[in-house]
Amino acid sequence: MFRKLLIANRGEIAVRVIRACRELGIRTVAVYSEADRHALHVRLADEAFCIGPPPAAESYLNIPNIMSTAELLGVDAIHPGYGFHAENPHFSEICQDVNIAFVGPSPEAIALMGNKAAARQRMKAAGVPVVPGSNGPVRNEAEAIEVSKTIGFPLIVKAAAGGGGRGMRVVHTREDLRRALQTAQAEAEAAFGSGEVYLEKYVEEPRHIEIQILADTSKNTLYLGARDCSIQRRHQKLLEESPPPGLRERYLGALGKAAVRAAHAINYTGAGTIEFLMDRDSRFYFMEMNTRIQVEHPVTEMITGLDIVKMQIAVAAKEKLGINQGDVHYSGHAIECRINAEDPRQDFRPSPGTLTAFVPPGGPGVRVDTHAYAGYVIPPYYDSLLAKVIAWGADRPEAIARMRRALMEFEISGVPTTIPFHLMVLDNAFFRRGEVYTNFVQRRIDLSVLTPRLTAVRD
Amino acid sequence: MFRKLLIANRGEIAVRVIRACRELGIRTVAVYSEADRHALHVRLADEAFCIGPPPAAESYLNIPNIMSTAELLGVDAIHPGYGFHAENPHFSEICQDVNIAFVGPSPEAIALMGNKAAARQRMKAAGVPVVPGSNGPVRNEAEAIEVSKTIGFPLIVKAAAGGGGRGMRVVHTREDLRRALQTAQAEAEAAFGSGEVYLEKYVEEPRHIEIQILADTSKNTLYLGARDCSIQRRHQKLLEESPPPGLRERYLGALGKAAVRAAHAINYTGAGTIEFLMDRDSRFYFMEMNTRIQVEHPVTEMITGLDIVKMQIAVAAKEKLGINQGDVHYSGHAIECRINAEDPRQDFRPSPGTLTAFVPPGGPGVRVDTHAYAGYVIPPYYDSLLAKVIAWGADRPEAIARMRRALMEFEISGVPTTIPFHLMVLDNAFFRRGEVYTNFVQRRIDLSVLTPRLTAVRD
Amino acid sequence: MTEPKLDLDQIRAVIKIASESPDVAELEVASETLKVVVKKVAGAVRAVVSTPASSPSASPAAVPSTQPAATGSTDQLVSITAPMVGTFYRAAKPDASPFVAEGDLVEPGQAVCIIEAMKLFNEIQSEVRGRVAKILVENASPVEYGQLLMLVDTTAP
Amino acid sequence: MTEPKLDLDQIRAVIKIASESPDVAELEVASETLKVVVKKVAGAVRAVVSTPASSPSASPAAVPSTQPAATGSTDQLVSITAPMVGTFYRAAKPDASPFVAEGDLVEPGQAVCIIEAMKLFNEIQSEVRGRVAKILVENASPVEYGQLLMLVDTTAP
Repeated sequence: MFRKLLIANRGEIAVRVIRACRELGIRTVAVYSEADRHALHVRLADEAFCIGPPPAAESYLNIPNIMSTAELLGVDAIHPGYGFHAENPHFSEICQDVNIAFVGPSPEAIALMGNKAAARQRMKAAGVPVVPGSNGPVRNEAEAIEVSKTIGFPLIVKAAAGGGGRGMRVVHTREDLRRALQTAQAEAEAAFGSGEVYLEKYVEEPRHIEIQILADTSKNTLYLGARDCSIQRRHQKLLEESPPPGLRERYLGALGKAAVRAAHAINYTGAGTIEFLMDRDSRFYFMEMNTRIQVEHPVTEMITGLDIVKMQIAVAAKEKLGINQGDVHYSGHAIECRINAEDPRQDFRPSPGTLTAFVPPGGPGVRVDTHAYAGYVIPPYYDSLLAKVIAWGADRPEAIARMRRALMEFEISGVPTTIPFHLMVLDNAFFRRGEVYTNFVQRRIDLSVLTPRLTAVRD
Repeated sequence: MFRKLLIANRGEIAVRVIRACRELGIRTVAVYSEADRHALHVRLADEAFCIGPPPAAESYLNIPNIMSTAELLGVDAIHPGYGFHAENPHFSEICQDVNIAFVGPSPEAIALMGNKAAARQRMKAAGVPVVPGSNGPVRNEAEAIEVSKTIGFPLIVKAAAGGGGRGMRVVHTREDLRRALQTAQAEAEAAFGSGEVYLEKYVEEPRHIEIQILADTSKNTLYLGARDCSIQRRHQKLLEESPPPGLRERYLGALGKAAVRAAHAINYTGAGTIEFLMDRDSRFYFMEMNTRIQVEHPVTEMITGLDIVKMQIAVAAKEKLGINQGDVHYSGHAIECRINAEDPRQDFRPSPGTLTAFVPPGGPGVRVDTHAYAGYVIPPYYDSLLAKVIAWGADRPEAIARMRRALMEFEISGVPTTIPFHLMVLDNAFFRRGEVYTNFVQRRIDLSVLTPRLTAVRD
Repeated sequence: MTEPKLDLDQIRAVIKIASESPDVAELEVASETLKVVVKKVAGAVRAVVSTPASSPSASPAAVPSTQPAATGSTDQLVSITAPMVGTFYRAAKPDASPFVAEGDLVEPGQAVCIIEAMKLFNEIQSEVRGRVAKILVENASPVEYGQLLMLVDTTAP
Repeated sequence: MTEPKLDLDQIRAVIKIASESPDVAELEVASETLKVVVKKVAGAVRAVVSTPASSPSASPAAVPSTQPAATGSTDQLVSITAPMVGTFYRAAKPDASPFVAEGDLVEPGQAVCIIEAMKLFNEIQSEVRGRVAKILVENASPVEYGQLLMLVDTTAP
């Protein structure tokens, strides 16, 4: 096992990794920007080193300063968390070059999955169902029209290097195809430096279902159940749950096996997630793979009792997983709500500020992952995720009731948060019946009637 | 189910009951003393009513004011928590008289178990093993000597109405018997208003093993595993775990069945705990029954996934448990550490004060039950329990590692706490091997070397 | 002229005195040769607790019982608070006239209202002489312990 | 009358006392010839968090980079901070003489030390004219971003 690990990240995920390391007996090195001097990950780590000024580009993305810190403090592993350099194959390669273990897959696996069109082709070859679409990038209108004849309308134009909804266009008729192609190419070029786009059948009202996998270097690859992340807003996940409501066991098995095939096809090691779209008839299609730990990993931890981050670190240290697929058992239902410092009444505008009060919820079945505390000043430089509340219940209704009471008792003053939004979702009749799809928020939630706080406090 | 429930308690257990009620959709009424005006239970409840000045005798023990509040606000149930009136048969009876459900057993069951000698006899009759001893109270030396001939030395003199170590004397030789008898009688008289004492065989280095039970009004009585509460100091539990380290499954079954027999013998309903002494040869003896929810109930909740407080409220509302013994499954290992506002270097002296910082631990497998928050002023009038940290692990070593990291990250400033003590226990080699007994702290922990804080913070 | 060195122990001693005095926010000590000003950290965390002020049940009872009311005229208005939980009645019976009305003069020991608790009627008496300035609770309302019931103006003629 | 020199050790001692007293937000010490005012950063959170003060890596960097040092003489001492993470060297080679020593006069643009990072040697230059008042890092030590390396007294002749 490693002796000393550097966390090239901040916020709740840095705290999460420190927790795992402390349980494994690994010393930790936190790096931080000048804006994070009082951050919890800095206070909890065994050592901490300032690596730059507030802007992420000059600190958390500053590879020379991160690598210098790693060498100066003699670490033998680096955990990238999520975001920042987590899916940068170059960063993973540099770690390899200086003989520091990168807690993640090989540069090749990261690079392959980073190119959506290449990933799609590899998955198709491996027998993982993909959405019918173009065979690689399409260069011009003529090619696109040719493809549309096979897959039909509606279809979607997507950036090969894309993500987060940029460089994406839904096309409903042949007439709209050319313009959509041009706009998507221009957007992709601007956002990712590559104008490559490809076409896919547009799955209407799909659910976002993903499979957590974990693979060691001895080719033992496990799937740890499925998560439903359909509650999104502009492709940003807001609420995740496991198991997906109403998903039958045989579909879970099929999804899991497909995910394991996907991982094997690219010699994957470590923790990863295969994201699928699922249509109304429970047909599923490979969407993309995230080659890192994900924000929503706790829901899987809650229903399996496994510590994914500890296992991820162990396999990076070339240890075997120690369990087989048959040892993975599921119990109950878990939901995660992302509490962002955003104002849901103001189009989810990020709202940095000082937390004048911060009393997290507790009690049975409630887990909180956060880097915040009373008095913490949220810097304006980074993402707005403030805390993750995860509620476990023996069944979905209990998990919902528990999440509701946890959010009602969560006291945060100083900044607006997404708590009122989540309470609205939890109280929604369609959500309660498990009728979720990726455009649920647009269709079912009227943000204009959000109250400042559906509060638990006596009126 | 109830519509509105009054919690006749304060602190973390009041918060715990409010959480259960909120998940069940029951409105809550908090009562509070003038010292608890800013307490969390007051802030979280739907309604709150001041019932008296700071001293408990004039507020939390003030039956007229509690019952007036219950009637004025129209509650249909009262939860007594633990302590205060939880084991007062008179209080339970008053509730009955005014047609308000008391969340607990009948006055008769409370009264019977409140008299240690009567309880012992009833248990013996029901076939529950009891420590060999006198058949009821002993009146004088002659009787005591007669009993000692059967049970041998060492033996223990105990107050019939006792608890908490008062009115107790261990006697090693026949010569010491008379004096011990007199002292114990005098102490019992002073402490409990009754000088009745009885004799028992003294079990050397026993473990404290207890069984959580839950019974509905249809005679369905479940046992929910065993807890080991051997880590005590002056009969105050400090750390509890489940399952008891090293306890073989067949003993758990025997203990569970004995506990269910005990409950049936007194027509018990609700949540309760049968406490046993277990000697080195795994022979166990009934010690006493607590006819209420206990501080350490969360360890059982963590390994069973059941919400004992919600179930306790449901059976008080005459609902059926809905599960049978075969539906109770155990998973992993859980440990609870009681974080008291006490100074372990100063003989565990209670230390009220203001919490200038309070950052509870989080992350996987960690539950915190507390009524404290940053800025909370701990009043000097009540007990010193500040927070309960419960850590779950797939096995005992993981639970220990997790508890250790949770306590290391728990930041409390303003008052000394028992955290350094717990870290010392968790690091103790005997504890790690599961070698625990009720005098573990005296034998294995050298409180004189306690550091102010075995801290996780970078040195 | 010799350069006097700073006496560090004296500075430390002043800080210690300030630290050990919880009520002190700022301490300034000046001798002929040395001046020390200590400003203590503001109750950062104290500010955190914002709830109590807005809690409806807390506000009325926040006035200390049987203490002069917290108004500008602290030496004139005396408060009468509920010594128990119960129902507040202004009269002994539904059809009887109220014990007192605003503007009435009361004497020490004079009954001013009744609180019914557990079927018992408890007469509440004024402890002072004065004029009833304000009755703050509606007839037949529930009152909690310490709740402010009436204000008596002791300077009134 | 000659201008008495600043006693840097005394200043440091006062700062140390302030740092070691968690309750103190501001400390002002004045003698006939010297006045030192120490204001602690964001008293609120820092005071709650006892770590930064006692954390070795945090304390030096707590002085803002390339800002006048936080002493009474704000307009005199200019700090030189590390613009990158790396190893601090006082000389270009192990056997060469140091770029500067305490008491040396430096000119703007003059190299004062080297920080090695990723096998590259980065020369750090003074931005001001003045006398090197203090070198705060040992040769060959690791330095973090923004760490205070040297103080330059710009009023020195």
